[in-house]
Amino acid sequence: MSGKSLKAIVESLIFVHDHPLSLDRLALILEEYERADIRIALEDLMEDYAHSDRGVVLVQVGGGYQLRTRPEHADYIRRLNKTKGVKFSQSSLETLAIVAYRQPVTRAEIEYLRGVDSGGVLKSLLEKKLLKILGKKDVPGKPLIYGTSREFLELFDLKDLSSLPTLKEIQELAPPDPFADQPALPLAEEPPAA
Amino acid sequence: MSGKSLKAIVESLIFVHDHPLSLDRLALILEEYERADIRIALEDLMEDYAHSDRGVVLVQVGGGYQLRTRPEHADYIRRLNKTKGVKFSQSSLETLAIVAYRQPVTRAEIEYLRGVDSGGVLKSLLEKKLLKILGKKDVPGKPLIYGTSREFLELFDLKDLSSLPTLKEIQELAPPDPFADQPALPLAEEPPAA
Amino acid sequence: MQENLFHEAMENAYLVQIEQFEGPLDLLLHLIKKNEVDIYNIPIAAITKQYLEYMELLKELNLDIAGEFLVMAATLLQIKSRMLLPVEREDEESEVEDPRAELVRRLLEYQRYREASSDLVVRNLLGRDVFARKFPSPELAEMEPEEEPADVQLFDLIEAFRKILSRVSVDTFHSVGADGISIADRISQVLSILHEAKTVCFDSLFTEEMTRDLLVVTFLSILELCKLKLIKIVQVESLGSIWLTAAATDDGAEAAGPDADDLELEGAFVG
Repeated sequence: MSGKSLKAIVESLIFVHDHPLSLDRLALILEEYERADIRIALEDLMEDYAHSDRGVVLVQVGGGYQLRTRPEHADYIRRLNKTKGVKFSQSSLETLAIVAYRQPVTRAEIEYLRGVDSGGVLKSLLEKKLLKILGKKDVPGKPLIYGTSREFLELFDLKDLSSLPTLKEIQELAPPDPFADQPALPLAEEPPAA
Repeated sequence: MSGKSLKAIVESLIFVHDHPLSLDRLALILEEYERADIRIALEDLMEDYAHSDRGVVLVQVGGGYQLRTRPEHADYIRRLNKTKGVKFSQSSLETLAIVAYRQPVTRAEIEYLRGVDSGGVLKSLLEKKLLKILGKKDVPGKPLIYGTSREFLELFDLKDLSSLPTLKEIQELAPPDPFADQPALPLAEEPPAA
Repeated sequence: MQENLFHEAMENAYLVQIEQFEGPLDLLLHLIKKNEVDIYNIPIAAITKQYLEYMELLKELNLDIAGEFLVMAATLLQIKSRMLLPVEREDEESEVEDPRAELVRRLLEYQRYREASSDLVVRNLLGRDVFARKFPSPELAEMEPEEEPADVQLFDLIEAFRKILSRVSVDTFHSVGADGISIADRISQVLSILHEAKTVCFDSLFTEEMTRDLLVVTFLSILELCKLKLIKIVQVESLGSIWLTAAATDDGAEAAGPDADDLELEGAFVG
């Protein structure tokens, strides 16, 4: 319960590290402990994990120790990945931002602003239903014009497009400070209680 | 030993996810299981972790469940990560506290309470994702309204907003001081018991 | 004794940064605590004096005094003078509020959030006191990720847009560029050219001596005019010259000028 046992310390280190942790490295970090004791703690820990029916196992891999999920859980973990909501790529975010703020907008305008071909990312945003085609522009070539969808509003929890914060509103938060480079000046503190 | 128990599955999912995992999300992923059973598995797991002397604990934070190291091991982990961890300025902390307790709140309200311009600190907290824009307030001028994010809860080890420590009550009326050279303040909203 | 508080301090050469005080409320709380006075019964004359001394010190050090500090100084002086007025006793029913009441409420409220913020900072902070696995597990990395929108905040969207604009050109969306011309100005210039010439070659609107900013402004003006359907763009043959013509004016569309909504939208990007 104390959690201050060497075994617990070793476990927490292995837990937070994103690579297998070697005995050498552990001995280096835990300088106040004997290497032999750390080795024993590791063996105990291996034993504990092997004899539990837990979802996580301690494995020796790549010259170190690493906690991993049980292989037989792979299917469930894959599902987590599917619903994970991977972060928006920068290109999706840029395109979404341009359409949100400049709609109705054509692909040419988006590409002018982004400076790169945006056909693929537009298609993918259309498939995700975050954008929609508003119609065709009445100019030669009749390019499609894009706008944001209801799903877009839902994603950002917006009542309507007018509640989209403007760039101006954000810039107003912190206007460039002409005195930003001014160094802090030494100032006297209160005198010690006399 | 089979590791195929619901408890073990839930544990492996929580382990592998890089954010707190909510019961809702678990129920969605583990569609073949009853939500009630998942809840029981979670409770069992909480119990197991609480009664072990392991280096990792299961906590409820940011609306979900997450495995975290024990605070008493922080020193060792900092040696591994070579980080000193987050440090906040007084202005960030004040602003976070005000937004946390008063949300949804506008910049003007924050500035009235703090007595100083808070645009810069608001912007920096938005950039750190500790605050989020909730929308615009339905009053003239349509000011932006702010709230705390899930990251805020995660950072400050809060299960949800309702687990914020209770704000201290302001003592409404001072006892009259007979020796005061000035009349005591009639500050009370309600008259003192006569 | 209190008078020379800060000057004494200077002599003692205790160095501290000006950031010590977050604002006037912070300074006032500090003075109240230092003088060990009752916050509900602030000796306003003494506290005001010390507050002003601090302002004086800032001035001597040639520091910029934030406007908020000056506003508070004025408030304190006003309260002080109101405190000197005789309290009218004849009307017992309508109690006159103490001139300090509003200030005390603000100080108490501020103090409350100060305390709340110190409660926050002593919690088990993630990344300082407790640690989680904040990295993609190898188990997950080995699997195909499937992109689904979820983890994005409004602020990300605005930031993305801001970055695009800064990349395109700092001045493009500024109302005044290097040539001192805004999109709105350029729109009317292009329109008047079209009025006279009826049809102009696209290239003729972009000349060599124009700055990059003006080129961009011109281009955006043309886009805007298309959007407003005030001009038509015609390309007779593939890769041939592009021609601009004024849109049909019979219905008075031209007279209506740029749509107010669109201009407002534009305004949103102008810094």
